[in-house]
Amino acid sequence: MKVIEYLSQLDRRIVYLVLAFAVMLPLIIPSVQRVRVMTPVAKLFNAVDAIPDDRILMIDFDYDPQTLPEMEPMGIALLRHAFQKRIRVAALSLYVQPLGLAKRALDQVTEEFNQRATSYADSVIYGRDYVFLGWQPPPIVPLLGMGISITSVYTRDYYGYRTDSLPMMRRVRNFNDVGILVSLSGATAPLWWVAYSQTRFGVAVGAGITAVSASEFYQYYQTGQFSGLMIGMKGAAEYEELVETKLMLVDRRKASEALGSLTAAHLTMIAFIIIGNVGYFVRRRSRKGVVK
Amino acid sequence: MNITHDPWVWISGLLTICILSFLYRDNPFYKFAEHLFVGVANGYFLTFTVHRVLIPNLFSPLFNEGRLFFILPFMVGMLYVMRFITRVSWLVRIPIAVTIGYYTGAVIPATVQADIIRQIQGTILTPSNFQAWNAGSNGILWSVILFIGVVCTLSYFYFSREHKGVLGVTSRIGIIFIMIGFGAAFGYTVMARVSLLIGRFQFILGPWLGIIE
Amino acid sequence: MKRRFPLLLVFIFGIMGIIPYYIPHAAYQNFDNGLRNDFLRILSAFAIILGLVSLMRVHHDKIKRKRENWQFSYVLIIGFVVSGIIGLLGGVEGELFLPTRIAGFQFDIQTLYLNIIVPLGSTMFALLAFFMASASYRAFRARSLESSLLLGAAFIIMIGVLPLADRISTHLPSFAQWVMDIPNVAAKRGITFGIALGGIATSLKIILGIERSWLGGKE
Amino acid sequence: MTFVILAGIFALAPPTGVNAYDTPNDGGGSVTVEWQLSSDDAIIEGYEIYRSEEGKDYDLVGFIGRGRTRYEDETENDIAYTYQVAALNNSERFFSETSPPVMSKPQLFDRDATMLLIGMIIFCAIILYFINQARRGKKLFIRKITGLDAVDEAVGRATEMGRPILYCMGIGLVDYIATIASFNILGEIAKKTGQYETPLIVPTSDPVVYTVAREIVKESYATIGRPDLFDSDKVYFVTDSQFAYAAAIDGVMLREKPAANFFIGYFKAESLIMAETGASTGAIQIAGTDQITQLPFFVTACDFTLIGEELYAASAYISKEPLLLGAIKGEDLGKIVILSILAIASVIGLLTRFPILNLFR
Repeated sequence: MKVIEYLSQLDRRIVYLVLAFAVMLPLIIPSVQRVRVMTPVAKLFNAVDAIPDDRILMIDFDYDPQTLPEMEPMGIALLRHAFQKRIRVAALSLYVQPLGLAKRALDQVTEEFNQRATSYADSVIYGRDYVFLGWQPPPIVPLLGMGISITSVYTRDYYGYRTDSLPMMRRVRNFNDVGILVSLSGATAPLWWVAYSQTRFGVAVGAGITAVSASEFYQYYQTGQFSGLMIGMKGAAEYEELVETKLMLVDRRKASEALGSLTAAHLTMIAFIIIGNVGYFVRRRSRKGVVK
Repeated sequence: MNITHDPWVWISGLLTICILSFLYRDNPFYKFAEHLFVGVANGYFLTFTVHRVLIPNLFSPLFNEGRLFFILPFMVGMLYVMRFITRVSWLVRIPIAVTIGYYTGAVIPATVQADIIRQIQGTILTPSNFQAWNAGSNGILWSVILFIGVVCTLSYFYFSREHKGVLGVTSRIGIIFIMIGFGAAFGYTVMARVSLLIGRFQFILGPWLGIIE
Repeated sequence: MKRRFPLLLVFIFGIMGIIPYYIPHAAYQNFDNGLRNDFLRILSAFAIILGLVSLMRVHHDKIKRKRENWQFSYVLIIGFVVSGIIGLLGGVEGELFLPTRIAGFQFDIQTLYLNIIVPLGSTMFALLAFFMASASYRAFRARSLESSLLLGAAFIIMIGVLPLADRISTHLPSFAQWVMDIPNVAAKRGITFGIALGGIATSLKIILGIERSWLGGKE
Repeated sequence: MTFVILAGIFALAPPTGVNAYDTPNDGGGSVTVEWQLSSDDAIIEGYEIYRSEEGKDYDLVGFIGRGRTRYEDETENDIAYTYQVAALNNSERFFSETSPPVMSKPQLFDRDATMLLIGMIIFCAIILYFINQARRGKKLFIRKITGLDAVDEAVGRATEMGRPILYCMGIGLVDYIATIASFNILGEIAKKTGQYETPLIVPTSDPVVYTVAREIVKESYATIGRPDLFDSDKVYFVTDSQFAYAAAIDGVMLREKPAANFFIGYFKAESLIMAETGASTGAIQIAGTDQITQLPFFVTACDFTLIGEELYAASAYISKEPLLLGAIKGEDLGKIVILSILAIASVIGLLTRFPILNLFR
């Protein structure tokens, strides 16, 4: 009984240290984690893969530093998928804070491809293979405006170029030229693309979301409003798995590397809940004992 | 253990420690880091608002291309400044009314379509919905459970009658579905919060201290 | 006049927000697009600028009145002014006239973003993992049928999501997926209907001038 | 056209059944061209679309990959066009017959949006009907929310133990619906605690919310004839920073040791920090918010939780404010309409061949 008594009275800072170690150890001693791909991620991958060559992939980078570790691997995996399959990409954000991270992901993946590229044709050129449209407030302006004319919403792109001067944008007018729009967001942005843009213009929408809001998105996935769903770091690891196995593209997989820590941390959390509850019920029964 | 020499990575590392110090207790380092965050984040916000919104969409059409129409949005926008002049501070209600009006109008059809009509479509008991699960004959059972769950959850949030009799039963079933839904949210939230911590340790152990590559 | 005109405006623009869903005619669609791009966008930019100004006034006022933690308001204002100058005069890519690189030390707005905003923002939320751990340990109790159901479903998801789940039993991940696809969707859909109807009620009250709290102020 | 005949030896089959029509439900300026795949679709590169304007010769207007059977061509309104589609295989073209002439026109009403219009009218009418009923003072019944009994019990317990009550409204602003609902409940609790002189601590995270909360507590004490009870350092503004506010609330819980904690209003990730410390002090905890992501933590850490709409219903029940009651009654009828649509559509969907789902596209 003494052990349970002690275990259920641990000081908060000891709990923090236990969690810190549970997360750090698997990072220092990495173990290969096999990733099983579930249907929501497979559907998103296939939807992006099936984009015809006269349409583009639009990526809404709407994650900010708060959800960076879950979402950046998704953005990078999506960009690798698009550039490997020569699918043209238009990147944008509904908010200003995600811009810096969108630029970081775009720079990293274009760098990866241009280092491997052997000719002008198979390298990734700004304006031809991808454009970075940047941010325009308020969100309803791009949500509804891009159904009529993308260049009327983003007169200038992130770098300040006139968008109607970019070669790629000459054949991309509005949502009819978008194969699928994948919204990577730590909040409710994907729901807006469904409620406003899909309702008005019928554009296909996919979502990459933080695991916090996962349970609220499944209802829109079940109705088919979302063509696919990536949820949290696990969803990112699944997409990384598909990019590696389906496209034979081997690169650093940050989300998959973290799965060891994720496992250790989850087991630690479950242990805390169980110990806490055992201590609670033991105390409650002993208090009842005293009363009797 | 090759610790980095890039000054910016050291600044990031020290700011990370300032925030983590909140775990011990609220302290001046945490307050410094938090106020710096709000300051620099708003500096970033101001930069893009001016360079990528106001200049290309208001100042250059109005002053470079001389399109005088843009005087109108410019004037209405300036009404926001009236907030600081008490005698005419009511004028700030005009731009607010335009913004709130259009947004509130656009929300209604979007909500009716995405949150009501399409959600009803996904719940209706009909063969094509049964096959949508592509789980063979199980699909019928899944659709029926889903249907019952939606009906009972809705009955739990029904306030015009006491939860007695049939309504009592359905709302009891409803709360069970709600609790499973919250459990799912709880489980995924644990994954999300832990992932953020893993991301921070990937930075500290990687680029900063060089323990992992 | 001070109340009737804004309420009339909110009604007119409310209707103008609804109509475009039903009238695809190119003339009206272009008008609607122009209204958003040339009007709402500029108003929103002004509102942002005014919001930043009033934030600075609040902290300036805090310094003058020496309220609690006033010293840190200096940090906020200096952080805003320095990063604002670097951004406005240095340009988004450091392309304008203000030099943003001195002897190899670069400090353009994107570098400030990556090395100040990113670490602070992500660590702020990484704290939550620690709070989640101590809350799991000290507060999350199976005190009733409801909370036991909740914790049970949470365990299924927390284990089902891990690669480890496959080794326990190949059915576990698909069972976790089932919990998300059926009972979770049923519960959240029931809740969404309520929230959607509530949202429509609130929007109608605003457009029709029944709900006037946004006007603010007495007269 | 001559070189097609020369290539007759290994000619490929052109696409068949070419048809062109004005793209429906659009702003005009677009014609949809459709065709059946050429039987040699697998080996051709794709299809070229040729257009002739009022009998002039054909020119190339578009190209699309193989396996595709539809192309939307950008056109001028009210001009007659005819189309031909050619199967393209390394610079050899095999033309289909010409399509009937077609003109693109804008439509005034989008027929695809008919169900959306009907749905919007139904639900708006229901809600407006009840808001009018409420404004005309008609008596509207709402059941007592079970959460409110837990509130009475918590106040009673705090009074017995002679310890204060902590009322935390979260980090919402004054126009958030959850914060407005919390004001009503604060007023009710202030009246109850006033009767037994139990101290009520209300730390807020927004200056405007602070001013409104102070007025409400002052007013509640006045209505029960005890204006002297109001103590200005029990209702105060702490800070508007999310985590610093949570840390300050923890400090109050550990120092003042309130017997009951209320977390009612708009909460984000900081809800966890406060609910945890409160649970560890052994106080009765009652929560209420419409932020779905925070509800799981409140349910497991608190003794009772008002879930989403229950918070709105509780505030309407207490305040009896007609507009709140009207909205809730309207939403209730809206739920009945949704339930009946689900039932009727399912009956049709199960018993008949009618494609019921197309009605809800």
